[in-house]
Amino acid sequence: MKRIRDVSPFVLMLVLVAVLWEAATTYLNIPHYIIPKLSDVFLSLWDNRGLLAKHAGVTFGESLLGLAFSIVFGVLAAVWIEASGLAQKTLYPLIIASQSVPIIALSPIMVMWFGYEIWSKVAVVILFTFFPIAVNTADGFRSADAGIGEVLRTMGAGSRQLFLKWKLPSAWPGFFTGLKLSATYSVGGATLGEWLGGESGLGVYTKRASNMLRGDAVFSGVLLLAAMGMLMFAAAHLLGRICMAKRRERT
Amino acid sequence: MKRIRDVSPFVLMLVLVAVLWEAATTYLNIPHYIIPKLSDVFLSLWDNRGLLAKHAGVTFGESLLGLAFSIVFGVLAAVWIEASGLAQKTLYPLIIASQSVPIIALSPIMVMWFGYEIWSKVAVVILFTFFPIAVNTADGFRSADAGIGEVLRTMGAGSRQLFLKWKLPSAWPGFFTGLKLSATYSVGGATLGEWLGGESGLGVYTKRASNMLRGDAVFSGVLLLAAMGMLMFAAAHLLGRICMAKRRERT
Amino acid sequence: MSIKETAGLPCLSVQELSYAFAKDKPLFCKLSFDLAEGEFVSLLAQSGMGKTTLFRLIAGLLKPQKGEIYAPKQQIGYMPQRDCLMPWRSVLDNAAVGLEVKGLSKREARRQAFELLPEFGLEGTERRMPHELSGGMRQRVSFMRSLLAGGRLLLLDEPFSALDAMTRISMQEWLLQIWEKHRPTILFITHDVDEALLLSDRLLIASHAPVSRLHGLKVGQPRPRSYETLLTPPFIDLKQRVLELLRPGMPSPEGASAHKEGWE
Amino acid sequence: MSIKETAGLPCLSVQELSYAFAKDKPLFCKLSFDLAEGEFVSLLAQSGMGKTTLFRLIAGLLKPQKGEIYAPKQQIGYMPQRDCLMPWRSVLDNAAVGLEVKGLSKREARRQAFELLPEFGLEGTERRMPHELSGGMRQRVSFMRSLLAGGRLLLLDEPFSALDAMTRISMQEWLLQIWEKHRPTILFITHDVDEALLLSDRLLIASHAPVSRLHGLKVGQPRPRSYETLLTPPFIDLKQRVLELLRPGMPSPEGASAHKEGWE
Amino acid sequence: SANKSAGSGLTEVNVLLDWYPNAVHSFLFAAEQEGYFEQEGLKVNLETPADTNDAIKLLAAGKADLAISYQMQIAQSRAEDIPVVSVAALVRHPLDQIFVREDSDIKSPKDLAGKKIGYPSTPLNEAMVNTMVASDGGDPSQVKYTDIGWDLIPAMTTGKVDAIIGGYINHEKLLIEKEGIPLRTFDPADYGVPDNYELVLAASEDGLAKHEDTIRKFLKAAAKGQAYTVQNPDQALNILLEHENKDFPLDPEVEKQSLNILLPMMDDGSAGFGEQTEASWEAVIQWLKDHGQIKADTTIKAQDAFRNLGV
Ligand SMILES: Nc1ncnc2c1ncn2[C@@H]1O[C@H](COP(=O)(O)OP(=O)(O)OP(=O)(O)O)[C@@H](O)[C@H]1O
Ligand SMILES: Nc1ncnc2c1ncn2[C@@H]1O[C@H](COP(=O)(O)OP(=O)(O)OP(=O)(O)O)[C@@H](O)[C@H]1O
Ligand SMILES: [Mg+2]
Ligand SMILES: [Mg+2]
Repeated sequence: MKRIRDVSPFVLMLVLVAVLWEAATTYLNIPHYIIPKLSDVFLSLWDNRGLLAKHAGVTFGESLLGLAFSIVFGVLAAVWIEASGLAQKTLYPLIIASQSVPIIALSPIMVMWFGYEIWSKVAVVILFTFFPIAVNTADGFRSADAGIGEVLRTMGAGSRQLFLKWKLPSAWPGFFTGLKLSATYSVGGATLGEWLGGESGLGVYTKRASNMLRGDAVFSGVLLLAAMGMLMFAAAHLLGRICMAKRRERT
Repeated sequence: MKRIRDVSPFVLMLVLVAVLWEAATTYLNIPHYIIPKLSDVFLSLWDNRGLLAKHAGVTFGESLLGLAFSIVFGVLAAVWIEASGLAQKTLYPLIIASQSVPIIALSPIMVMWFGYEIWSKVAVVILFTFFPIAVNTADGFRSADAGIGEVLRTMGAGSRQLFLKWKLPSAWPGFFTGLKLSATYSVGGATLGEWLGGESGLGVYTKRASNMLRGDAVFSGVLLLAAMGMLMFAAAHLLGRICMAKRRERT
Repeated sequence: MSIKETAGLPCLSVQELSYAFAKDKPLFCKLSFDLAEGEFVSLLAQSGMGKTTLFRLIAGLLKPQKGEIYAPKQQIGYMPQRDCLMPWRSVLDNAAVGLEVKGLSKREARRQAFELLPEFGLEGTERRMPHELSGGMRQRVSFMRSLLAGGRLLLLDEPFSALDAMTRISMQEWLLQIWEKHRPTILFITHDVDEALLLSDRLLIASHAPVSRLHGLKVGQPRPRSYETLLTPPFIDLKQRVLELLRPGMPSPEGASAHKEGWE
Repeated sequence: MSIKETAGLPCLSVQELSYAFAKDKPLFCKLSFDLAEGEFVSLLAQSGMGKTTLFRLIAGLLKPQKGEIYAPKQQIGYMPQRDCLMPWRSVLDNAAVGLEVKGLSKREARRQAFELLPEFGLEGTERRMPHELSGGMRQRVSFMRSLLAGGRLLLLDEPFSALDAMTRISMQEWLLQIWEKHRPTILFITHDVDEALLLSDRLLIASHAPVSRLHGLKVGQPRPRSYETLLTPPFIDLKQRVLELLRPGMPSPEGASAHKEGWE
Repeated sequence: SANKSAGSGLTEVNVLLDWYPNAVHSFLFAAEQEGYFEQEGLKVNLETPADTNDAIKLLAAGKADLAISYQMQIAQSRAEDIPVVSVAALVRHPLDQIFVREDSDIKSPKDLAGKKIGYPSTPLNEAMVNTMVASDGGDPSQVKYTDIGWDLIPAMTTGKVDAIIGGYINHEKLLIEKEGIPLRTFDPADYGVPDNYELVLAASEDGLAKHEDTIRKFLKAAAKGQAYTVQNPDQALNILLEHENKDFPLDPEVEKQSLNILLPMMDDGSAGFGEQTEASWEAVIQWLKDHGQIKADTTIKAQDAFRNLGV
């Protein structure tokens, strides 16, 4: 029962959006090539369900793989930044720079280094997703309760122990906030990666559909991508909930 | 003196990267249109300084304007999500969905709604940047010390007072973490916005340079964008420092 | 509820209260007691028996699972056990927050709080942030905050536990001044029996968990009282009875000190 | 430094210590004192005079601005004033953290801590998280953690301030047992003069800020002592002298209680 | 959209370009500079959208008056119920050709069997290559397609693929050859793909109905611009270069070569400025249908897809 009540506003909202969409495209004279009718999108979705499932699987795989790497790299970067003032002054600015550099402008480099296989897409996903994890985790480290660190230090804890028993657990909430962002971005990263060159995935599907001027097919891909983004976010959110179920920072 | 010592590792790192770059492109036979020689990039930077300054100004303006809107929208979204369980279950998923939808696939809609003027770029920047602010601020609200809220409630604080005196200040650190992310992303957002259609800005500059196979010009734009991203991040970081100078969450 | 509230007396009434944290043993089981308007009552019980929880129930921060609590709503000055200072506010702004909530301008709230700082031994600290304070100073800021928030009912949860003898005496003095002037009803948690005897009209003592009744003990001695008068026979007698009640299942009648004589 | 440390006696030596928080008035000015190996010493001073700061200096958490501190490094059991429990660890894991730091396996550390829980009145709470504890329970977990962390020097900052009389007595008992068995040097902050007299070999009292000297008071009374013996003349005498020293600039010799008799 | 702009008394015309301004647009800049547009009472605004797919949609939705597009794209759009009409053929022959290195062993399209060809993931390019290989006697199923996104040139020059399609002989080819890599090119029109108008100027059906007059005026001025460009290629190019210097300096050498290639393809002497033939449209539509590039069941007619406004 509680489950149902939890989910029903969301379902209602979806229905509402769907109805509005259908009504707007039917009655408001919005051309189908700008926004297709939702019913057409669903038709296209259904007609191509097998194909879409395949492409969605590819994109999902790239997102997950990239995100997994990002978790490792993001946390490592945060640790490094936290551990070394030098890294903070040298590595951090480079990381930041990497985030405002337009990937599309550098796509030849990506292709040169990673080829047209899955790795170039994973690389884009990593570039898209490790930054929020790194920044949130680093800020999490910095927000650690100094008093706890002091107690551990008097017990003779070395920097490794301090890190493992104090900084790391303190950064969990920050990490999970970052993970939620990154999980969402991973889908967009995979899509962009596929645009830079690829044979399959929803990015390729939407791009080809767009070149064929098939609005319904474009939007069916877009809907799946949106759903995938929500799914990734929800998974990250839930994981955070589970991992921090017992903890409450303060009374 | 302290200032100098603070900045010198960063400068050293820049010099190191520059030397490596120049050496790699000189000795490793990398085609100039994939990675140009740094010296050529600087030459191009210098030769087109007037033009680049103009374009950089445009991109910077779009970034700032979009970011300003994002701060407002992001915080409002977080407030709404925090205040209303309904919003959390209806608005939040939509926001998340908006982040995994590929903007490029929807570019006609952006142009339809916002035209080719600055507003379409600002819209892309907003889409890029309000999410980290919203998520981090919302998580900041949720991490507020319950004990403080209880004290205020016994004093007769209504939900407005509770929000202003408890939730809002508690969310500052989260907000500033989000702002750092968003500030960095704003530059990328403006660049992408310019790609969707526009006459000026570093996005246009780099894309045209790329179309003309002018690696040096592409990278001069990329360097400026990277610098702009670092600048935005640094500004957000500093602002956070200043605003939270006196506060320390725990001993 | 409104009937009782307007009736004036008692100020606080707890009726058949039961409460348990999920899955834990119950803390209260059909507990009933009243506080008269303007009464100064101390609550004594062993650590972990539920004093703080009772306060949170009375303040409306927790909902009773059974029974009812009649208390003057939104007129409660609550001082939590943990100081709960706002780390983003200076000493002055922390102390003044209750006045702000009441609707005073920030400026006026600060002014009123500023004038009181010396009385709490906090002069010159108005611009400090909480993390720059000593434990006792934090407690005094919190105490000051709850007094300024005012209210007809004051719930004070171990307000002086971190204070040295001297400072504690002047804080007690302060509290009594306020009490005599405005006659709020005060429910006071302390582990210091002397303190309870010195300040209260009546003591409420919980002996057994879950708490189903509170033993009342009237302190019939005249005010003003001092630590010296505590050495007089009526107080010594009272103290022994308190300590006996606090030590459940112990038949020894000689009070706490007698029991633990032989430890090494 | 090494010379002093290997000399065995004294265990802790503070030499010409000066310290001030940036921009504030100094807290210590050329303060010197020693603790002998195995001594139990209580430190008394008014709230805000720098006791906690002194502890943090001794524990190496702050650096002296002038002077030197000789202390057994990394062999300090420090119990902070604020409990500083780790919100992500259960009671058991919080208590056991010191053993883990010492290198014991998590399993073994937990086992040892688990066995001790009943002694601290914490049986059955091993899986609770800190936010599910009462104030006094938190303090006991923190106390337990510092005892388990062990060390030749124990620095205890108001370890029993949140405990009721009964629980406090059993904790004191525990502390003395540990002390008699392992003879660590103990520096103990309390605001309770009785407690200090009951437990210590010697009292160190700070009267004036900035603290440039600590008045030493030997408690020459035989052990075991009890709260009853505190009512005997030598203790009453000692207590009066302590209270006098704590009240700087007050010429009145009658002790604390006399001074504040007339307050209303 | 085409309406009187306040004050000047001129009619505004918004034109979406196919790409950033380059040599192919010289006639527009010349017409602007020489005042031909103004003489017709027009004020022309040029915009560069993200890609021509956007341009078509915005045009149809009335967000622009004219857009430069491709003949095949117009046909596809009509098949997808996007009501756009071509009003002028700008470049009358394919620019989008297959490139291979001159030193490669691919001498004609049939040799592509077993080779890697890079393409920007447009199904249309795939169909073209298949047609070309087949008509040359090769086996299209042996061709390996690699999606190379937007990076045609690096893919070619770094040897990731053996051939590319999607590049223009007046742009990408020139740039690659400038890097010292001579290319061999295969023109689709020579290998079974109908000769088609690479670039056309399109209007929406609605816009054409309402503002036919304005569009005719525009074409008149554009024709004059084109005539000017043919007569004074160097001046026309200079106008473009000078104009573009404000935003992004073009490479004069490349643009000059480009214009040299383009001029004969824009005006091959067979027809007047922009004039289109129904035969060309028939052929293109039929080929698209045959190769699954437009739905077989659509009933689009060649005569609806274009209009000659008789300039
Ligand atoms: N949020 C909570 N969740 C679960 N159990 C709790 C929670 N808060 C308190 N408890 C439990 O309820 C009991 C009573 O706690 P409470 O804080 O009311 O005790 P107390 O009488 O104030 O003790 P103390 O004198 O130590 O402050 C304790 O056993 C405690 O573990
Ligand atoms: N981090 C800090 N920054 C600035 N001032 C500080 C800081 N910590 C403590 N102080 C100041 O130093 C003085 C001594 O503080 P300390 O905590 O040592 O006192 P204390 O003797 O332990 O008091 P209490 O009995 O109240 O715990 C106080 O005036 C306090 O305001
Ligand atoms: Mg309590
Ligand atoms: Mg202290």
